[in-house]
Amino acid sequence: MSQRVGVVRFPGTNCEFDTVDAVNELGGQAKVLWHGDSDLGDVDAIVIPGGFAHGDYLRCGAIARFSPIMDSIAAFARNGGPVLGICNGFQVLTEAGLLPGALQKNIGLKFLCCMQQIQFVSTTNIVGVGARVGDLLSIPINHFEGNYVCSEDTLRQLEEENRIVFRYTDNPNGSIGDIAGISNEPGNVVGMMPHPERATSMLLGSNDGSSLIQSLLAAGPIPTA
Amino acid sequence: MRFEVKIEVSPRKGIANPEGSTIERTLPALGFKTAGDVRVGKVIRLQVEADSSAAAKTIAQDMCDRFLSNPVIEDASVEVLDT
Amino acid sequence: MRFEVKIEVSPRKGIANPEGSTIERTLPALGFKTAGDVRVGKVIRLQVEADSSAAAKTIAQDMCDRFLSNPVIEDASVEVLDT
Amino acid sequence: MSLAPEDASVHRALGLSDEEYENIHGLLGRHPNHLELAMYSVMWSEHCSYKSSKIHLKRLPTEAPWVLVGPGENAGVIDVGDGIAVAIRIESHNHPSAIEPYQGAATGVGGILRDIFTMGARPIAVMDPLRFGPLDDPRSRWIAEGVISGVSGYGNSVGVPTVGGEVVFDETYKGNPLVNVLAMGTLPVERLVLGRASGVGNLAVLLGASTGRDGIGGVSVLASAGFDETSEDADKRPSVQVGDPFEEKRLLEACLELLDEGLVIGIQDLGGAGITCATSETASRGGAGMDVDISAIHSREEGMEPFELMTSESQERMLAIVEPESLDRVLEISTRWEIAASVIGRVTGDGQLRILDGFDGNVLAELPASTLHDDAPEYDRPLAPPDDLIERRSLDASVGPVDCAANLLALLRDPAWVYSQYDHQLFLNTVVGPGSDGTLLRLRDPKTGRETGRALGMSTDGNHRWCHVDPRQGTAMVVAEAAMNIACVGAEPMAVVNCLNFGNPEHPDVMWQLSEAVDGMSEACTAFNAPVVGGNVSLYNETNAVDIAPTPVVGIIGLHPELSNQPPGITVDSDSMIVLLGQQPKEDVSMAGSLWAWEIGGCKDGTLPEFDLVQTVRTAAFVAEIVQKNRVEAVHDVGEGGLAVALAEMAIQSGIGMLINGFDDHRALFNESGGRVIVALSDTNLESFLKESTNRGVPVQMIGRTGGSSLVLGSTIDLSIAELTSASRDELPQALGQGTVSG
Ligand SMILES: Nc1ncnc2c1ncn2[C@@H]1O[C@H](COP(=O)(O)OP(=O)(O)O)[C@@H](O)[C@H]1O
Ligand SMILES: [Mg+2]
Repeated sequence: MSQRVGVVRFPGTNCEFDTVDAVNELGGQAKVLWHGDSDLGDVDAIVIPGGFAHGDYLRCGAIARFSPIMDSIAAFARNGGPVLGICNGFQVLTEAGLLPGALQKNIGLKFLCCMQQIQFVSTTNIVGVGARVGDLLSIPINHFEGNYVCSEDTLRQLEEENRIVFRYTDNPNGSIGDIAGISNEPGNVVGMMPHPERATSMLLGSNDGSSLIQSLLAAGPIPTA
Repeated sequence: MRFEVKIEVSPRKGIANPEGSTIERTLPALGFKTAGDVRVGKVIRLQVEADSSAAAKTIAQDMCDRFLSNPVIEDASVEVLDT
Repeated sequence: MRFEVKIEVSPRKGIANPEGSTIERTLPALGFKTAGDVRVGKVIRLQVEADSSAAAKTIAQDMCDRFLSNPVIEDASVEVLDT
Repeated sequence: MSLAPEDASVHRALGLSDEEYENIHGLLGRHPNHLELAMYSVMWSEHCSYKSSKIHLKRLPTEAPWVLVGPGENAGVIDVGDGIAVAIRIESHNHPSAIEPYQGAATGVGGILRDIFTMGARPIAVMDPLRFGPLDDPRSRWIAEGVISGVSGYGNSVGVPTVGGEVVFDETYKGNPLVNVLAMGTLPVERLVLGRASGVGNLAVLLGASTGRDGIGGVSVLASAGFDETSEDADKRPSVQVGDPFEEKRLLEACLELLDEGLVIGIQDLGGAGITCATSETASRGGAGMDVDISAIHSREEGMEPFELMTSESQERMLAIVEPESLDRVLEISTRWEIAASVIGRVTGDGQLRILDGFDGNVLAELPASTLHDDAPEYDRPLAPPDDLIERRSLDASVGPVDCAANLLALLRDPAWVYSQYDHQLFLNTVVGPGSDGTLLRLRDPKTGRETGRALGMSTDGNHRWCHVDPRQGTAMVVAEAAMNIACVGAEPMAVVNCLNFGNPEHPDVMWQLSEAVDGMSEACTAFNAPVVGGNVSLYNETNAVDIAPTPVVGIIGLHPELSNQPPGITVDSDSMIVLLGQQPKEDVSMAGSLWAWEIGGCKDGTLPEFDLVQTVRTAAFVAEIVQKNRVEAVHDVGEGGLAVALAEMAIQSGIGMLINGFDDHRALFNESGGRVIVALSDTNLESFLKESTNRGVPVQMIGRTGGSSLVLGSTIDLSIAELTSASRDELPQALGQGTVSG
């Protein structure tokens, strides 16, 4: 169980309180962690939320990865601690080398904010608890740089190791292999472009994101090799 | 001494370059029928304090490798300009 | 003939360059205490079909003024590379 | 200090008239020096002083028990209950956007957000009513694409959702686009702060970006000069400002933290006229004076002149008035957010604004702070209706190449390509986002985040066609349209903000338009009991001496009292009845001012259709109520393009066809008679609904049924949903999504 969730706040992050609300609403206890602190405190899981850390200048996540908190998060992840990067958080995780590949500008060169359908490809990770491969979810995307790229070797490896977590059913941004989210090998670090915290209430149009956050709350540390 | 350094960061060959391809797709519609093979990169200019031009280059190269470019998708070249 | 053209678009002097200043603020934390005055621009490389190098330059300059840059805030330099 | 007697050319070059110069001379009792003159010139510009419009704006209704702050402050504030206040403001950034569309729009968003957090509110929504030249004009496409990217680039990054707006293309805006931006924020009522400096010895701290040569003289140059193609835009180049949303985001968070900790006495954003405006306004509002140390201003460039520092419009800066004891904590918070902070001023008791080179250094300027705005000139400019008004009004706007099906396809335009570039969901409040009528946002307690079970409805509306034909009735209809849009999401109007975009005020017919528009707005706002709590006036919107069509834009905000589920929206189910509410026009209804008349018929004049404001208020109240009570399956008001366009939009969004009886000619299909709403409901509820509507004094008519895959409208239109969809969805991405050139 990962009830206590640390939600990281960089200057320029903007989805931190939405993420906190969603986690609390679903029974967790979220607290905001400042990027300049290196102490994670007593948390069972980390979410790096969406936004524009450091303005997304240079490259998305390029400056954020040097924040003091990132070393602690890397150590936490090495010990199997659950780490979820959403949107900008996914970009930060790739820049920090916790996930492979990179996120480039959308193929249409426009920011995109809309509901998107994604499909579970792998459930052996921290967002897949209780899900089945093939499950379809409607979750909003909200990004300019969501076009996942990696080398062919990496892509093959992701496929072989069953680390593609979600694919888009209708690719909005040009991502290689329609990839919407991936994990590290043990499955305790996941990065995804869609925003599950924006899909936690029918009043706002969808609650398909709730199960992903509940999964995070249910997932304990995953043993790493 | 202060040296002016120019770093050019360009999309790696073989990696899609959405900006370049969009410009390329767009040009004919805008009346530029004769252009192609567009690649868009970044150029970063900065001042470095160092003892020699070679030292300035080493510093800039290090900056580039660790921070200014992402080798997964980008190539970078570093040049120390005459002052 | 095909010419390779390189266009560099940079923020005009005196105009704020938020990306450059943000990078500049970050450098000391990475251990680069000696660098400053960072400006970030764009570099665009493309092929132009033209009768002469001068004609290629004219085409690229036009592209640059009307499409690739806004002279109100950016300076652009066009260079036809040897081939 | 050295006071050079002025030679006439300097004040004129700064945009001050001889009379205004004499005025300054009188106020000071001596000749002003150059710096003083520069300060008066920016503060007495049209943009800052509203000198041509003030006299008319006084006629707007501005009061209601729930209005906490009316026009005159940085933003209007209303009390929405539960201890929550809402701050709202709209502004134009028309002229900057004509030169550098991306940055013009970006800095427009930045500026309006600062107006909101200045009041102590966290901005939670932006809306962007946009108007451009025609899509077949390359430069207009370039401007449109740049502006939309600028709103997207800045708004998304600064982290405030853009939840609605408008996008209009018309010949009248060729060369002079209208980029208006509205922002809204919420705050605990007790945290309301006003931009005033009081307490002798208190400090003025300049927060945020460093001051560069951005927009030097921009206020006078950009706001009071029209653009003609002959004059080289290059002259205006140095005036362009570049926005930094990341700086703004840090500034916003830092300021909200300062306010949370009660560290500021007053706070003021720096907009037009920069430090001159912020220091003089805070001082004079607080009945105080201020000493300003120009050498303490953190600047971006070396060697900036005092007048440059004092009038620079560099973005992302705020001025906070703090007690000396609080300074350390203020600096600590600034450091944490990586925000530069410099003590640039001290509050004094003598009402003078003194500009010094070092607090103990030379006096560079000294003037009574209040004279910069209280004594700004106020003009009652000559006004007169156009000479040919009677002739124009006698024209018949219903003639033209009638082909109803083709006309409908030509009039459809889905703005989704625009708003899908905007984060419209951040903060998890967006119950109804862009794409229907009004926007509906959950109202949550700004302190605790707790839901109140209520929601805010918002809409922005303008209509230059109606206002060209008749600025008075046209403006009243615009307000009514806005009110109807929020009624469609269940909200009842509480307040209005407005942006008056007009041509050259030195033209008597433009002043007449403005005056008429103010009267029309007053009538409608009074009828809807929605006072005007703020606004902005943008004049000199002209190209080659041709004024734009009068374009008052309103933003409306209202409350949905009990939100339990999503409002019905504009999508219908299959096999439902379609009912039209509101006064139905006669068969020979005027087409004047309609989209059809302008785009298809080519006639821009005539007399507007009759408009019954009282009936419209009644219909809007009824619509809000049936939406709140979930009595209908779908609801959509009839606006631009008339009934045919409204029905087509519903069919497209639902992917379901309709069979509508009657409406056999283009007048019936495309007239824009106001105050009408389409609803869909099931057979079983029909009887009682018709009865109730009639009892409530709302005319009602059953017009058809949903189903199938075509829109069949009377005897003239039978179009497949697929055809309608591509006509509507493809236009903007094809015109703007493929790259644009500056002309
Ligand atoms: N520039 C824009 N930015 C954001 N939303 C927009 C923009 N233009 C239009 N929209 C949205 O699209 C929908 C339809 O707009 P419009 O046709 O102007 O509505 P109406 O006629 O009901 O006033 C509205 O929800 C509006 O907020
Ligand atoms: Mg509407």
